[in-house]
Amino acid sequence: MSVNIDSVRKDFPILGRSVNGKKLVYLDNAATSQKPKIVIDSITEYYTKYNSNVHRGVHTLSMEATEAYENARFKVAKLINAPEDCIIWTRNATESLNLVASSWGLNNISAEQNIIITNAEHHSNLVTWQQISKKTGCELRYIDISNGFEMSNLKNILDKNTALVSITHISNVLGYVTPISDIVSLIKKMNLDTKILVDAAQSVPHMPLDVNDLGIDFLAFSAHKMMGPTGIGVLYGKKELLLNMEPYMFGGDMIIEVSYEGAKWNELPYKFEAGTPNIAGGISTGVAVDYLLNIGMENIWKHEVDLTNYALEKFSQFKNFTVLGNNLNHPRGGVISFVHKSIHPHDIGTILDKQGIAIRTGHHCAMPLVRSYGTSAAARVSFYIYNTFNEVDLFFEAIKDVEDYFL
Amino acid sequence: MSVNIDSVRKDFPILGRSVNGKKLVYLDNAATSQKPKIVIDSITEYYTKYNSNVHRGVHTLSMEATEAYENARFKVAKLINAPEDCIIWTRNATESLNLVASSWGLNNISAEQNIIITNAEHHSNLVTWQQISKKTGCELRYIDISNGFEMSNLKNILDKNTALVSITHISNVLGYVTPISDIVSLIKKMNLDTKILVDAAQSVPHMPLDVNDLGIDFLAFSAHKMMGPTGIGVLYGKKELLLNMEPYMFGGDMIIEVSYEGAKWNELPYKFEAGTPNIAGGISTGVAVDYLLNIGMENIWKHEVDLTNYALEKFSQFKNFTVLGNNLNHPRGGVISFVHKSIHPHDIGTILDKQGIAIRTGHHCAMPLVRSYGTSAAARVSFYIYNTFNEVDLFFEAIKDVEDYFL
Amino acid sequence: MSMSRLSGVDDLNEMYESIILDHYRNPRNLKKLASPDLEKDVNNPFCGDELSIQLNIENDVVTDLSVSGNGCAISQSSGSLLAESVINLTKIQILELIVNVRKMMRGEDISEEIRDSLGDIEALEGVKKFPVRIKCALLGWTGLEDLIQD
Amino acid sequence: MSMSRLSGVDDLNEMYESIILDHYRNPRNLKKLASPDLEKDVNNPFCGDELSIQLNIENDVVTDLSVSGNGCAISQSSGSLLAESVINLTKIQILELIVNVRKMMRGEDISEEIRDSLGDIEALEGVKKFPVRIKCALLGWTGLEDLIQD
Ligand SMILES: Cc1ncc(COP(=O)(O)O)c(C=O)c1O
Ligand SMILES: Cc1ncc(COP(=O)(O)O)c(C=O)c1O
Repeated sequence: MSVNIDSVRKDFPILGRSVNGKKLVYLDNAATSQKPKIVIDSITEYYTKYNSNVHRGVHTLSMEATEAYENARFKVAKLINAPEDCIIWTRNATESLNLVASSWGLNNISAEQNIIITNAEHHSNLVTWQQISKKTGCELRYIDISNGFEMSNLKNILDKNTALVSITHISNVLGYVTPISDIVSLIKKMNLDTKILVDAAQSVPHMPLDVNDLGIDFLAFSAHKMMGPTGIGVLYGKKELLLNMEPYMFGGDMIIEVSYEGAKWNELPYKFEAGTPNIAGGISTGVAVDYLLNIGMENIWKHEVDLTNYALEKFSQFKNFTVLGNNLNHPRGGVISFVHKSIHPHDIGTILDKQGIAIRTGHHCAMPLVRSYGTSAAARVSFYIYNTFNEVDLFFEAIKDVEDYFL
Repeated sequence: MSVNIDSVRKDFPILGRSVNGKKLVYLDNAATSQKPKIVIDSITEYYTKYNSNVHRGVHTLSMEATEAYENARFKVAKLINAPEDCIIWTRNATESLNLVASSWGLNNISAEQNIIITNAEHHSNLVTWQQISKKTGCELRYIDISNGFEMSNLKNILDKNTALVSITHISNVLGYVTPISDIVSLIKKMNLDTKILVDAAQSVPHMPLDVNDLGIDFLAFSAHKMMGPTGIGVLYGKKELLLNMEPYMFGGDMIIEVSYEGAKWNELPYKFEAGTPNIAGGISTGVAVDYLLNIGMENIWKHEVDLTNYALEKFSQFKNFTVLGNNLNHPRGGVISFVHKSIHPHDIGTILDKQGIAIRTGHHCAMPLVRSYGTSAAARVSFYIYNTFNEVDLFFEAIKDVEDYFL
Repeated sequence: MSMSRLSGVDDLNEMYESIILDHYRNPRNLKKLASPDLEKDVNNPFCGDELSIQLNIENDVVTDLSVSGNGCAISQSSGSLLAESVINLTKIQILELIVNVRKMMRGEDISEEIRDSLGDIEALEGVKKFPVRIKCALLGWTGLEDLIQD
Repeated sequence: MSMSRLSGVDDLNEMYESIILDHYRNPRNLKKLASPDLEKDVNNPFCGDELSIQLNIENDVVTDLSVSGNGCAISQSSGSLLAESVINLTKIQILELIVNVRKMMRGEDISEEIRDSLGDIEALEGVKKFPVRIKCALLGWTGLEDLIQD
């Protein structure tokens, strides 16, 4: 089934906006996605019709809010094929990763062990484990995926003492898709106890994903990158792991009993959800999931891969530009980072903005990776289902003008 | 200046709703407040006009979002008279308290020291310190405020080894207002190094508050209880303390530099804000602050105290009801918890709900306090500026009917 | 019971049936057992309902049972109805009964035969219109289930 | 410099003035000092601008100075303009100059006299229409301020 992108675009009010007198061309989707009207409306509806605190109320508003909020959790669980009580609402992917690091990592990793990540991790999946390494004394090992993920690179550093492999599913700089299934097989062959965390911030929004099929232990992602609101994210964890983990924060909702001497923790997933949650955030994330599934994750993925291939082909015609992660045979998602021989990304970004084209420039929260290319900043375009081939053309026209302007 | 409550009510779309065929009477404000239309509209406006990730973007949407988001922080800072860079956005008051416990408490409290809290703390300010006590070996001491806050009770347990006094400003069960200024004076006389944390979840939304005047070290509150959205809260901390504290979470935005070997932290307040923030939440919290200040915190407080006195007077006419915290001479806010001689709070809550009246029943996240009254549940009404004397009357008529029904 | 000015009285009356209020005011089989074979305290902390269940069992048949506690009309009357209903039943019969009670509370179709077998317990059916209260009504039953399955 | 199909060219041209692009392409006083009295590296990690500032100072007068780095046209040209402007000035004169540069970037009113004293630095004024870029333009100036105030 093919998707009518023009009709999808109509669902996004912001895409009708103009910027600096030009129609907005939004190519910064890896930073955050735009939201369809039904997602925005569901927030308004919550606040105008049934806003109330959840879980503890006997009155109607509270019942309605609780039902909608828990129903959203159910939708997220279905999206990634996980049991409902293994879906923990967090603030964002970053918090999901920190939760695993604090509650599981600190208590389960010892100095003789090691953690493996890639050299392309987002700071949230890099600095977090650096800190665990400093605190536990365990070694932090990096797989270099600058030229794509190679199984042999993992084999070289994986051993029986690997406590955790924490890896991005799609790099937000290089765009490479890592072969999670194969990675899991390799790891489980070496040591059944090694845990696998997948940073799915850039994958869950764009492709079908089944945690059960993949056989991974933890999965982290953010709602705001998948047409949902800001301020809410998800951690999936395997039940037996979650059951044995200590709570991350303490307070209301995460306890079952409190005395002046001590406390007992609530059941999953509430044990990890202290305090009043982001109720509007949860509910509208459920609506975003419905919206995505209605288009179809396969369709979203296909369109974005097509756009990406189209854009990569065009880039190859610009001799002064270098794409970071230029192994064109590697599976990749809709993220392309690039640098120019002499024009700084920041200047490119400003001039494109004047043309209404929003791209990101900087270190993309992967500073050491970007530095490894001999630069401290790169420019990046990233796509979502509502982007068109025409927008890619507009981008390249503007890029040509940037060169004309500067050179 | 007196406020026209009827015109205030028109700002809140949900107050026009009916529940079970009756006009909603919302008396569950201590759990969460309702939101004025301008707050809700500001969320819609963000998502339809300038949704974008903040802080790192060179394009127009990102600039607009960053400006609005940081401007909201400025408004919150002004509200409590704090420097802007001492305002940390968290998820809710619970996270604010946990942040202090983890980043400051764990690293600064030793086994010989003690922490003082009251017996009426919300679980978020109780379980959190219980855990710090278990982890550091320090003693956790309780002041009994069941009959109101008495300075002598604090004097009895305060000593040179008190590392922290963490205390609710207004109890969400008893409604008592604790005399923070006097408490600070007493503490500082004993030991200038003792830190003071105020749980202001129930005070900042309802009264004027100036952290500078009070001379406290930390202040925690939630936006959703002050007409703002769910999913965002605030921690204020004194600059010299925040500067010396370790980050709470690791990831994007909280770093200034990252290499494969280590990382350096960003400046305040960003050091404590990892990952994509609740951008819509921050912006709409700023709008809520404007709305509150436009009515005037003094006016809000006065109206709620009047409603409370009116309701307490009425309660005194019901011989089968007992108000928890029945020291009627004590300063108190708009929160009244009560139990009936023989009818369970849950049954009261259900029957009131049938009349469209929303009250809360249960342990109110202060289980040991409620238990100390020989019950595991209490009913609670709590007011905000949009509540009317007529609503209080409707509540008491319904209460009378509950007795008629059951007895 | 006064009809007074309350609205939604029909629903309320269905939940607070006279059998329910009778059991709430005069709970059956309160008295603790001298030497229980099994016992368990269950509670629903969010509304503060508590029940202590004790039982004696011989050859898989419940020979004596006590249910006592604190809480709302629904949890306590449901506990009392339970206490009245399961003495002399086998474990398997009890588990079957619990399944049927749950079905009724969820509003599922149940046959006339099953309905008959429920006896006074049917009085709990009115709770199904009050979803948050279903937990109260099931508290004792869930506790009993755990107890005899362990 | 081509006008091509770009829109907003007027604003762009104001920011990327020919003086700016000239300094960007041919930065002045790049050469490192043999034995600097003071030096400091400053950077703006969010856009990746970096500048190294070195200076020699005698009796509160800057006698020599080097600015080199990596980054966007604005940060680098601004660093070069700085390098050209402050040699032979006293600390106090430099601090005053920095105050005036900031005022200009914020779009505050400045007198003709001050404007004259800025010389080529005035070319940076076009940046004020691009608020996110002001940080780039001020990077070197803020670094220099820290350096001579320490
Ligand atoms: C690969 C990857 N991981 C993690 C994150 C962190 O997401 P958030 O900022 O929503 O916590 C991002 C987003 O920038 C990302 O691209
Ligand atoms: C006194 C007090 N402290 C803390 C909290 C926790 O607030 P939140 O659930 O928004 O984190 C509450 C809210 O219930 C409260 O009333």
